[in-house]
Amino acid sequence: MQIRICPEEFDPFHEIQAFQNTALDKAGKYGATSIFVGTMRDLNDDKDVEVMTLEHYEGMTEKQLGIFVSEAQQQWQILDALILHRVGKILPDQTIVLVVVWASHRGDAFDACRYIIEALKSKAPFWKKEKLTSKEERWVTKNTDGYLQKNN
Amino acid sequence: MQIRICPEEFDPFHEIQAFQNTALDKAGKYGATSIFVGTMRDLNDDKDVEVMTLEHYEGMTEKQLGIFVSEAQQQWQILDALILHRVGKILPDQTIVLVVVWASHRGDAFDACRYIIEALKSKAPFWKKEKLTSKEERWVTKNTDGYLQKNN
Amino acid sequence: MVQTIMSIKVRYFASLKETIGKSEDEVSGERTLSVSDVWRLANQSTELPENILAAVNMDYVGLDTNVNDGDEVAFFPPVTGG
Amino acid sequence: MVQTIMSIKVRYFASLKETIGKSEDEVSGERTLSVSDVWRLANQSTELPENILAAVNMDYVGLDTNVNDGDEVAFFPPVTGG
Repeated sequence: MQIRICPEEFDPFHEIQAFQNTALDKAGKYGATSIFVGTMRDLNDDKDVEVMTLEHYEGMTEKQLGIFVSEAQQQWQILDALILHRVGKILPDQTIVLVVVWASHRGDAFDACRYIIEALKSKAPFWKKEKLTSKEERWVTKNTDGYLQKNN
Repeated sequence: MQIRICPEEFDPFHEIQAFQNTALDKAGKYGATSIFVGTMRDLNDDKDVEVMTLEHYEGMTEKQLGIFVSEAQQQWQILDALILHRVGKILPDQTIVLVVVWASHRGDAFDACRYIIEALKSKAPFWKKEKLTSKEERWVTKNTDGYLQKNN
Repeated sequence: MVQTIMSIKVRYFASLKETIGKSEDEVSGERTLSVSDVWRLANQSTELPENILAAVNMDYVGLDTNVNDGDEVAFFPPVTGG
Repeated sequence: MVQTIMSIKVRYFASLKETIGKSEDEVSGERTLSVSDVWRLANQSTELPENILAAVNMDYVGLDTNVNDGDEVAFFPPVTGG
Protein backbone atom coordinates (compact mmCIF):
# COMPACT_ATOMS: atom_id res chain seq x y z
CA MET A 1 0.00 0.00 0.00
CA GLN A 2 1.28 3.44 -0.84
CA ILE A 3 -0.11 6.86 0.09
CA ARG A 4 1.80 9.85 -1.16
CA ILE A 5 1.29 13.61 -1.16
CA CYS A 6 2.98 15.10 -4.23
CA PRO A 7 4.14 18.72 -4.37
CA GLU A 8 5.22 18.19 -7.99
CA GLU A 9 3.29 17.18 -11.10
CA PHE A 10 3.05 13.42 -11.58
CA ASP A 11 2.04 11.09 -14.40
CA PRO A 12 -0.61 8.73 -13.01
CA PHE A 13 0.06 5.98 -15.54
CA HIS A 14 3.78 6.03 -15.00
CA GLU A 15 3.12 5.79 -11.25
CA ILE A 16 0.78 2.82 -11.63
CA GLN A 17 3.31 0.99 -13.78
CA ALA A 18 6.12 1.73 -11.36
CA PHE A 19 4.06 0.49 -8.42
CA GLN A 20 2.99 -2.67 -10.26
CA ASN A 21 6.57 -3.38 -11.27
CA THR A 22 8.08 -2.92 -7.83
CA ALA A 23 5.88 -2.63 -4.76
CA LEU A 24 3.01 -4.84 -5.92
CA ASP A 25 4.10 -8.42 -5.39
CA LYS A 26 0.92 -9.96 -6.71
CA ALA A 27 1.42 -10.74 -10.40
CA GLY A 28 -1.05 -13.41 -11.46
CA LYS A 29 -3.15 -12.81 -8.34
CA TYR A 30 -5.13 -9.70 -9.23
CA GLY A 31 -7.80 -10.00 -11.88
CA ALA A 32 -9.26 -6.54 -11.46
CA THR A 33 -7.78 -3.07 -11.17
CA SER A 34 -10.07 -0.11 -10.67
CA ILE A 35 -8.47 3.27 -11.20
CA PHE A 36 -9.74 6.79 -10.70
CA VAL A 37 -7.84 9.79 -12.01
CA GLY A 38 -9.00 13.28 -11.06
CA THR A 39 -7.74 15.96 -13.42
CA MET A 40 -7.88 19.73 -13.12
CA ARG A 41 -10.46 21.25 -15.45
CA ASP A 42 -10.11 24.73 -16.92
CA LEU A 43 -13.70 25.51 -15.90
CA ASN A 44 -15.48 25.39 -12.53
CA ASP A 45 -18.90 26.81 -11.66
CA ASP A 46 -18.95 28.39 -15.12
CA LYS A 47 -15.74 30.38 -14.57
CA ASP A 48 -12.46 29.93 -16.43
CA VAL A 49 -9.77 28.80 -14.02
CA GLU A 50 -6.13 29.70 -14.65
CA VAL A 51 -4.39 28.01 -11.75
CA MET A 52 -5.35 26.30 -8.52
CA THR A 53 -3.53 26.06 -5.20
CA LEU A 54 -4.10 23.01 -3.06
CA GLU A 55 -3.48 23.35 0.65
CA HIS A 56 -3.56 20.39 3.01
CA TYR A 57 -3.12 19.49 6.67
CA GLU A 58 0.12 17.53 6.57
CA GLY A 59 -0.01 14.47 8.77
CA MET A 60 -3.79 14.42 9.06
CA THR A 61 -4.07 13.89 5.32
CA GLU A 62 -1.91 10.78 5.39
CA LYS A 63 -3.62 9.52 8.56
CA GLN A 64 -7.10 9.92 7.09
CA LEU A 65 -6.19 8.34 3.75
CA GLY A 66 -4.79 5.37 5.66
CA ILE A 67 -8.08 5.09 7.56
CA PHE A 68 -10.07 5.09 4.29
CA VAL A 69 -7.96 2.23 2.92
CA SER A 70 -8.42 0.26 6.17
CA GLU A 71 -12.16 0.81 6.01
CA ALA A 72 -12.17 -0.39 2.40
CA GLN A 73 -10.14 -3.46 3.38
CA GLN A 74 -12.72 -4.29 6.03
CA GLN A 75 -15.58 -4.09 3.54
CA TRP A 76 -14.08 -5.61 0.40
CA GLN A 77 -11.53 -8.22 -0.55
CA ILE A 78 -8.74 -6.08 -1.91
CA LEU A 79 -5.10 -6.95 -2.55
CA ASP A 80 -3.47 -3.53 -2.60
CA ALA A 81 -4.10 0.18 -3.00
CA LEU A 82 -2.25 3.26 -4.22
CA ILE A 83 -3.27 6.86 -3.52
CA LEU A 84 -1.42 9.91 -4.81
CA HIS A 85 -2.64 13.47 -4.32
CA ARG A 86 -1.16 16.73 -5.54
CA VAL A 87 -0.67 19.80 -3.36
CA GLY A 88 0.64 23.24 -4.28
CA LYS A 89 0.11 25.04 -7.57
CA ILE A 90 -1.79 23.02 -10.16
CA LEU A 91 -2.52 23.92 -13.78
CA PRO A 92 -5.45 22.77 -15.93
CA ASP A 93 -5.02 19.26 -17.36
CA GLN A 94 -2.67 18.23 -14.54
CA THR A 95 -3.56 15.26 -12.37
CA ILE A 96 -4.93 16.12 -8.91
CA VAL A 97 -5.59 12.66 -7.54
CA LEU A 98 -4.99 9.01 -8.36
CA VAL A 99 -6.70 6.13 -6.59
CA VAL A 100 -5.92 2.54 -7.61
CA VAL A 101 -7.32 -0.63 -6.08
CA TRP A 102 -6.19 -4.13 -7.03
CA ALA A 103 -8.45 -7.10 -6.23
CA SER A 104 -9.14 -10.61 -7.42
CA HIS A 105 -12.58 -9.64 -8.67
CA ARG A 106 -14.05 -6.52 -10.21
CA GLY A 107 -16.90 -5.92 -7.76
CA ASP A 108 -14.44 -5.49 -4.91
CA ALA A 109 -12.03 -3.37 -6.96
CA PHE A 110 -14.72 -0.98 -8.21
CA ASP A 111 -16.55 -0.60 -4.91
CA ALA A 112 -13.40 -0.08 -2.86
CA CYS A 113 -11.98 2.46 -5.34
CA ARG A 114 -15.25 4.35 -5.31
CA TYR A 115 -15.40 4.22 -1.54
CA ILE A 116 -11.88 5.63 -1.18
CA ILE A 117 -12.39 8.53 -3.60
CA GLU A 118 -15.74 9.44 -1.99
CA ALA A 119 -14.16 9.34 1.49
CA LEU A 120 -11.22 11.40 0.23
CA LYS A 121 -13.54 13.99 -1.31
CA SER A 122 -15.62 14.33 1.83
CA LYS A 123 -13.04 13.87 4.60
CA ALA A 124 -9.40 14.26 3.53
CA PRO A 125 -8.15 17.70 4.66
CA PHE A 126 -7.38 19.34 1.31
CA TRP A 127 -8.59 22.77 0.25
CA LYS A 128 -8.63 24.29 -3.21
CA LYS A 129 -8.20 27.94 -4.01
CA GLU A 130 -8.79 28.92 -7.61
CA LYS A 131 -7.34 31.84 -9.51
CA LEU A 132 -9.65 32.70 -12.37
CA THR A 133 -8.51 34.04 -15.74
CA SER A 134 -10.16 37.30 -14.56
CA LYS A 135 -7.43 37.25 -11.82
CA GLU A 136 -10.10 36.94 -9.11
CA GLU A 137 -9.19 34.40 -6.41
CA ARG A 138 -11.73 32.23 -4.63
CA TRP A 139 -11.78 29.28 -2.26
CA VAL A 140 -13.75 26.30 -3.50
CA THR A 141 -16.31 25.91 -0.74
CA LYS A 142 -17.90 22.57 -1.43
CA ASN A 143 -17.26 19.31 -3.21
CA THR A 144 -19.95 17.87 -5.42
CA ASP A 145 -21.56 14.64 -4.36
CA GLY A 146 -20.27 11.97 -6.68
CA TYR A 147 -23.24 9.74 -6.09
CA LEU A 148 -25.84 12.38 -6.88
CA GLN A 149 -24.05 13.97 -9.80
CA LYS A 150 -27.14 14.07 -11.96
CA ASN A 151 -29.18 15.95 -9.38
CA ASN A 152 -26.66 18.74 -8.90
CA MET B 1 -14.13 6.77 -29.05
CA GLN B 2 -12.02 3.73 -29.78
CA ILE B 3 -12.95 0.04 -29.64
CA ARG B 4 -10.21 -2.41 -30.52
CA ILE B 5 -9.80 -6.17 -30.47
CA CYS B 6 -6.15 -7.03 -29.86
CA PRO B 7 -4.61 -10.34 -30.97
CA GLU B 8 -1.32 -9.29 -29.34
CA GLU B 9 -0.41 -8.38 -25.76
CA PHE B 10 -0.93 -4.70 -24.94
CA ASP B 11 0.10 -2.37 -22.12
CA PRO B 12 -3.08 -0.71 -20.84
CA PHE B 13 -1.29 2.34 -19.43
CA HIS B 14 0.66 2.95 -22.58
CA GLU B 15 -2.60 2.73 -24.53
CA ILE B 16 -4.38 5.22 -22.27
CA GLN B 17 -1.52 7.69 -22.57
CA ALA B 18 -1.40 7.29 -26.35
CA PHE B 19 -5.15 7.84 -26.61
CA GLN B 20 -5.08 10.89 -24.35
CA ASN B 21 -2.19 12.39 -26.30
CA THR B 22 -3.72 11.92 -29.73
CA ALA B 23 -7.37 10.96 -30.13
CA LEU B 24 -8.72 12.66 -27.01
CA ASP B 25 -9.09 16.33 -27.86
CA LYS B 26 -10.44 17.31 -24.46
CA ALA B 27 -7.52 18.49 -22.34
CA GLY B 28 -8.81 20.71 -19.55
CA LYS B 29 -12.39 19.45 -20.07
CA TYR B 30 -12.34 16.12 -18.28
CA GLY B 31 -12.10 16.11 -14.52
CA ALA B 32 -12.68 12.40 -14.01
CA THR B 33 -11.29 9.28 -15.64
CA SER B 34 -12.55 5.90 -14.50
CA ILE B 35 -10.48 2.94 -15.64
CA PHE B 36 -10.96 -0.78 -15.34
CA VAL B 37 -8.19 -3.23 -16.17
CA GLY B 38 -8.98 -6.94 -16.24
CA THR B 39 -5.90 -9.11 -15.86
CA MET B 40 -5.47 -12.84 -16.27
CA ARG B 41 -5.07 -14.64 -12.97
CA ASP B 42 -3.08 -17.82 -12.55
CA LEU B 43 -5.96 -19.36 -10.60
CA ASN B 44 -9.63 -19.87 -11.47
CA ASP B 45 -12.18 -21.99 -9.60
CA ASP B 46 -9.31 -23.24 -7.43
CA LYS B 47 -7.30 -24.62 -10.36
CA ASP B 48 -3.91 -23.37 -11.56
CA VAL B 49 -4.23 -21.98 -15.05
CA GLU B 50 -1.28 -22.12 -17.45
CA VAL B 51 -2.68 -20.38 -20.52
CA MET B 52 -6.05 -19.19 -21.76
CA THR B 53 -7.42 -18.91 -25.28
CA LEU B 54 -9.99 -16.24 -25.99
CA GLU B 55 -12.30 -16.80 -28.94
CA HIS B 56 -14.69 -14.14 -30.17
CA TYR B 57 -17.33 -13.48 -32.82
CA GLU B 58 -15.60 -10.95 -35.01
CA GLY B 59 -17.91 -8.17 -36.06
CA MET B 60 -20.55 -8.90 -33.42
CA THR B 61 -18.01 -8.08 -30.72
CA GLU B 62 -17.30 -4.63 -32.10
CA LYS B 63 -20.99 -4.01 -32.80
CA GLN B 64 -22.02 -4.95 -29.26
CA LEU B 65 -19.26 -2.92 -27.61
CA GLY B 66 -20.37 0.09 -29.67
CA ILE B 67 -23.93 -0.44 -28.42
CA PHE B 68 -22.74 -0.53 -24.79
CA VAL B 69 -20.93 2.79 -25.21
CA SER B 70 -24.03 4.34 -26.83
CA GLU B 71 -26.17 3.09 -23.97
CA ALA B 72 -23.70 4.59 -21.49
CA GLN B 73 -23.76 7.89 -23.38
CA GLN B 74 -27.53 7.98 -23.10
CA GLN B 75 -27.44 7.46 -19.35
CA TRP B 76 -24.43 9.51 -18.27
CA GLN B 77 -22.60 12.65 -19.34
CA ILE B 78 -19.41 11.20 -20.72
CA LEU B 79 -16.80 12.81 -22.94
CA ASP B 80 -15.06 9.81 -24.44
CA ALA B 81 -14.44 6.07 -24.03
CA LEU B 82 -11.77 3.54 -24.90
CA ILE B 83 -12.23 -0.24 -24.91
CA LEU B 84 -9.50 -2.75 -25.72
CA HIS B 85 -9.96 -6.52 -25.43
CA ARG B 86 -7.48 -9.30 -26.06
CA VAL B 87 -8.20 -12.41 -28.09
CA GLY B 88 -6.01 -15.44 -28.78
CA LYS B 89 -3.53 -17.00 -26.37
CA ILE B 90 -3.19 -15.15 -23.07
CA LEU B 91 -0.78 -15.84 -20.23
CA PRO B 92 -1.22 -15.10 -16.51
CA ASP B 93 -0.57 -11.45 -15.61
CA GLN B 94 -1.39 -10.25 -19.13
CA THR B 95 -4.17 -7.72 -19.63
CA ILE B 96 -7.45 -9.12 -20.94
CA VAL B 97 -9.58 -6.01 -21.05
CA LEU B 98 -9.27 -2.25 -20.63
CA VAL B 99 -12.25 0.08 -20.25
CA VAL B 100 -11.69 3.83 -19.85
CA VAL B 101 -14.33 6.53 -19.52
CA TRP B 102 -13.59 10.26 -19.44
CA ALA B 103 -16.19 12.64 -18.01
CA SER B 104 -16.42 16.06 -16.41
CA HIS B 105 -17.48 14.54 -13.09
CA ARG B 106 -16.64 11.35 -11.24
CA GLY B 107 -20.16 10.01 -10.78
CA ASP B 108 -20.66 9.80 -14.52
CA ALA B 109 -17.18 8.38 -15.18
CA PHE B 110 -17.51 5.63 -12.55
CA ASP B 111 -21.05 4.60 -13.37
CA ALA B 112 -20.49 4.54 -17.14
CA CYS B 113 -17.24 2.54 -16.79
CA ARG B 114 -18.96 0.06 -14.54
CA TYR B 115 -21.92 -0.17 -16.88
CA ILE B 116 -19.68 -0.91 -19.86
CA ILE B 117 -17.63 -3.63 -18.16
CA GLU B 118 -20.78 -5.30 -16.79
CA ALA B 119 -22.40 -5.21 -20.24
CA LEU B 120 -19.19 -6.55 -21.80
CA LYS B 121 -19.01 -9.40 -19.27
CA SER B 122 -22.62 -10.42 -19.79
CA LYS B 123 -23.16 -9.72 -23.50
CA ALA B 124 -19.98 -9.31 -25.57
CA PRO B 125 -19.36 -12.53 -27.55
CA PHE B 126 -16.06 -13.67 -26.08
CA TRP B 127 -15.35 -17.18 -24.78
CA LYS B 128 -12.48 -18.33 -22.61
CA LYS B 129 -10.89 -21.75 -22.73
CA GLU B 130 -8.40 -22.48 -19.99
CA LYS B 131 -5.48 -24.88 -20.11
CA LEU B 132 -4.64 -25.91 -16.56
CA THR B 133 -1.14 -26.71 -15.33
CA SER B 134 -2.45 -30.30 -15.15
CA LYS B 135 -2.79 -29.97 -18.97
CA GLU B 136 -6.55 -30.43 -18.73
CA GLU B 137 -8.47 -28.01 -20.96
CA ARG B 138 -11.84 -26.55 -20.05
CA TRP B 139 -14.22 -23.90 -21.30
CA VAL B 140 -15.10 -21.27 -18.76
CA THR B 141 -18.87 -21.63 -18.60
CA LYS B 142 -20.00 -18.60 -16.66
CA ASN B 143 -18.89 -15.13 -15.71
CA THR B 144 -19.26 -14.02 -12.12
CA ASP B 145 -21.71 -11.25 -11.39
CA GLY B 146 -19.67 -8.18 -10.55
CA TYR B 147 -22.46 -6.66 -8.53
CA LEU B 148 -23.01 -9.68 -6.32
CA GLN B 149 -19.38 -10.64 -5.87
CA LYS B 150 -19.70 -11.07 -2.13
CA ASN B 151 -22.60 -13.51 -2.45
CA ASN B 152 -20.85 -15.89 -4.84
CA MET C 1 -48.13 -17.73 -55.48
CA VAL C 2 -44.41 -17.11 -55.82
CA GLN C 3 -42.26 -18.56 -53.03
CA THR C 4 -38.93 -16.94 -52.30
CA ILE C 5 -36.07 -19.25 -51.46
CA MET C 6 -34.16 -17.94 -48.49
CA SER C 7 -30.52 -18.61 -47.89
CA ILE C 8 -29.28 -18.31 -44.33
CA LYS C 9 -25.72 -18.50 -43.08
CA VAL C 10 -25.37 -20.22 -39.71
CA ARG C 11 -22.39 -19.90 -37.37
CA TYR C 12 -21.40 -21.71 -34.18
CA PHE C 13 -18.89 -20.67 -31.55
CA ALA C 14 -16.81 -21.91 -28.64
CA SER C 15 -17.90 -25.09 -26.82
CA LEU C 16 -20.99 -25.45 -29.06
CA LYS C 17 -18.75 -25.48 -32.13
CA GLU C 18 -16.69 -28.28 -30.58
CA THR C 19 -19.75 -30.25 -29.44
CA ILE C 20 -21.44 -30.29 -32.82
CA GLY C 21 -18.14 -30.46 -34.70
CA LYS C 22 -18.68 -27.62 -37.16
CA SER C 23 -18.38 -23.85 -37.23
CA GLU C 24 -20.68 -22.96 -40.12
CA ASP C 25 -23.73 -24.10 -42.05
CA GLU C 26 -25.76 -22.78 -44.92
CA VAL C 27 -29.49 -23.51 -44.83
CA SER C 28 -32.27 -22.58 -47.21
CA GLY C 29 -36.02 -22.68 -46.94
CA GLU C 30 -39.10 -21.69 -48.92
CA ARG C 31 -41.24 -20.45 -46.05
CA THR C 32 -40.95 -18.13 -43.10
CA LEU C 33 -38.22 -19.44 -40.81
CA SER C 34 -37.63 -18.70 -37.17
CA VAL C 35 -34.24 -18.98 -35.50
CA SER C 36 -35.38 -22.34 -34.03
CA ASP C 37 -36.32 -23.52 -37.52
CA VAL C 38 -32.85 -22.60 -38.73
CA TRP C 39 -31.31 -24.72 -35.97
CA ARG C 40 -33.54 -27.69 -36.85
CA LEU C 41 -32.79 -27.42 -40.58
CA ALA C 42 -29.07 -27.33 -39.86
CA ASN C 43 -28.88 -29.89 -37.10
CA GLN C 44 -31.78 -32.30 -37.71
CA SER C 45 -32.34 -34.46 -34.67
CA THR C 46 -29.73 -32.73 -32.49
CA GLU C 47 -31.69 -30.68 -29.96
CA LEU C 48 -30.58 -27.09 -29.40
CA PRO C 49 -28.68 -27.36 -26.09
CA GLU C 50 -30.04 -25.45 -23.12
CA ASN C 51 -28.61 -21.98 -22.38
CA ILE C 52 -27.48 -21.47 -25.96
CA LEU C 53 -27.81 -17.86 -27.11
CA ALA C 54 -28.75 -16.74 -30.60
CA ALA C 55 -27.97 -13.69 -32.69
CA VAL C 56 -29.23 -12.55 -36.07
CA ASN C 57 -26.93 -10.21 -37.96
CA MET C 58 -24.87 -9.78 -34.77
CA ASP C 59 -27.75 -8.68 -32.55
CA TYR C 60 -29.18 -10.86 -29.81
CA VAL C 61 -32.59 -12.33 -30.61
CA GLY C 62 -35.08 -14.76 -29.14
CA LEU C 63 -35.43 -18.20 -30.72
CA ASP C 64 -38.85 -17.39 -32.18
CA THR C 65 -37.54 -14.42 -34.16
CA ASN C 66 -38.06 -14.76 -37.90
CA VAL C 67 -35.09 -14.52 -40.22
CA ASN C 68 -34.79 -13.00 -43.68
CA ASP C 69 -32.95 -14.04 -46.81
CA GLY C 70 -29.24 -13.36 -46.44
CA ASP C 71 -29.29 -13.18 -42.65
CA GLU C 72 -26.43 -14.53 -40.56
CA VAL C 73 -27.71 -16.58 -37.64
CA ALA C 74 -25.30 -17.46 -34.82
CA PHE C 75 -25.57 -19.89 -31.92
CA PHE C 76 -23.22 -19.82 -28.96
CA PRO C 77 -22.89 -20.59 -25.25
CA PRO C 78 -23.03 -17.93 -22.49
CA VAL C 79 -20.23 -15.42 -23.00
CA THR C 80 -17.19 -15.30 -20.74
CA GLY C 81 -15.15 -12.29 -21.83
CA GLY C 82 -13.63 -9.50 -19.79
CA MET D 1 -6.11 19.67 45.06
CA VAL D 2 -3.42 19.75 42.40
CA GLN D 3 -4.51 21.30 39.12
CA THR D 4 -2.68 20.29 35.96
CA ILE D 5 -1.97 23.03 33.48
CA MET D 6 -2.76 21.89 30.00
CA SER D 7 -1.04 23.19 26.93
CA ILE D 8 -2.89 22.85 23.62
CA LYS D 9 -1.63 23.61 20.15
CA VAL D 10 -4.27 25.10 17.84
CA ARG D 11 -4.11 25.14 14.05
CA TYR D 12 -6.23 26.83 11.38
CA PHE D 13 -6.41 26.08 7.68
CA ALA D 14 -7.51 27.47 4.34
CA SER D 15 -10.19 30.20 4.27
CA LEU D 16 -10.51 30.14 8.06
CA LYS D 17 -6.80 30.86 8.41
CA GLU D 18 -7.20 33.87 6.09
CA THR D 19 -10.36 35.11 7.82
CA ILE D 20 -8.89 35.11 11.31
CA GLY D 21 -5.43 36.09 10.08
CA LYS D 22 -3.38 33.39 11.83
CA SER D 23 -2.41 29.79 11.29
CA GLU D 24 -1.52 28.70 14.83
CA ASP D 25 -2.19 29.39 18.49
CA GLU D 26 -1.07 27.96 21.78
CA VAL D 27 -3.62 27.93 24.59
CA SER D 28 -3.41 26.70 28.14
CA GLY D 29 -5.98 26.01 30.80
CA GLU D 30 -6.28 24.61 34.29
CA ARG D 31 -9.54 22.73 33.93
CA THR D 32 -11.14 20.29 31.57
CA LEU D 33 -11.39 21.91 28.16
CA SER D 34 -13.63 21.00 25.25
CA VAL D 35 -12.79 21.79 21.64
CA SER D 36 -15.25 24.72 21.86
CA ASP D 37 -13.44 26.00 24.95
CA VAL D 38 -10.18 25.86 23.05
CA TRP D 39 -11.67 28.00 20.28
CA ARG D 40 -12.97 30.56 22.82
CA LEU D 41 -9.66 30.74 24.65
CA ALA D 42 -7.82 31.33 21.40
CA ASN D 43 -10.28 33.62 19.67
CA GLN D 44 -12.12 35.46 22.47
CA SER D 45 -15.17 37.24 21.09
CA THR D 46 -14.84 35.86 17.56
CA GLU D 47 -17.57 33.25 17.19
CA LEU D 48 -16.63 29.91 15.67
CA PRO D 49 -17.97 30.26 12.11
CA GLU D 50 -20.69 27.87 11.00
CA ASN D 51 -19.69 24.71 9.13
CA ILE D 52 -16.19 24.70 10.55
CA LEU D 53 -14.84 21.22 11.22
CA ALA D 54 -12.60 20.24 14.11
CA ALA D 55 -9.94 17.60 14.61
CA VAL D 56 -7.97 16.51 17.67
CA ASN D 57 -4.66 14.85 16.93
CA MET D 58 -5.67 14.56 13.28
CA ASP D 59 -8.95 12.74 13.90
CA TYR D 60 -12.34 14.36 13.37
CA VAL D 61 -14.18 15.18 16.59
CA GLY D 62 -17.31 16.95 17.74
CA LEU D 63 -16.99 20.39 19.35
CA ASP D 64 -17.89 19.05 22.80
CA THR D 65 -15.00 16.58 22.83
CA ASN D 66 -12.59 17.10 25.70
CA VAL D 67 -8.93 17.64 24.97
CA ASN D 68 -5.84 16.50 26.85
CA ASP D 69 -2.54 18.13 27.60
CA GLY D 70 -0.34 18.22 24.52
CA ASP D 71 -3.17 17.68 22.07
CA GLU D 72 -3.21 19.37 18.69
CA VAL D 73 -6.61 20.89 17.91
CA ALA D 74 -7.37 21.98 14.35
CA PHE D 75 -10.20 24.05 12.87
CA PHE D 76 -10.92 24.19 9.16
CA PRO D 77 -13.67 24.68 6.55
CA PRO D 78 -15.30 21.83 4.61
CA VAL D 79 -12.68 19.97 2.60
CA THR D 80 -12.44 20.23 -1.17
CA GLY D 81 -9.74 17.80 -2.29
CA GLY D 82 -9.75 15.17 -5.00
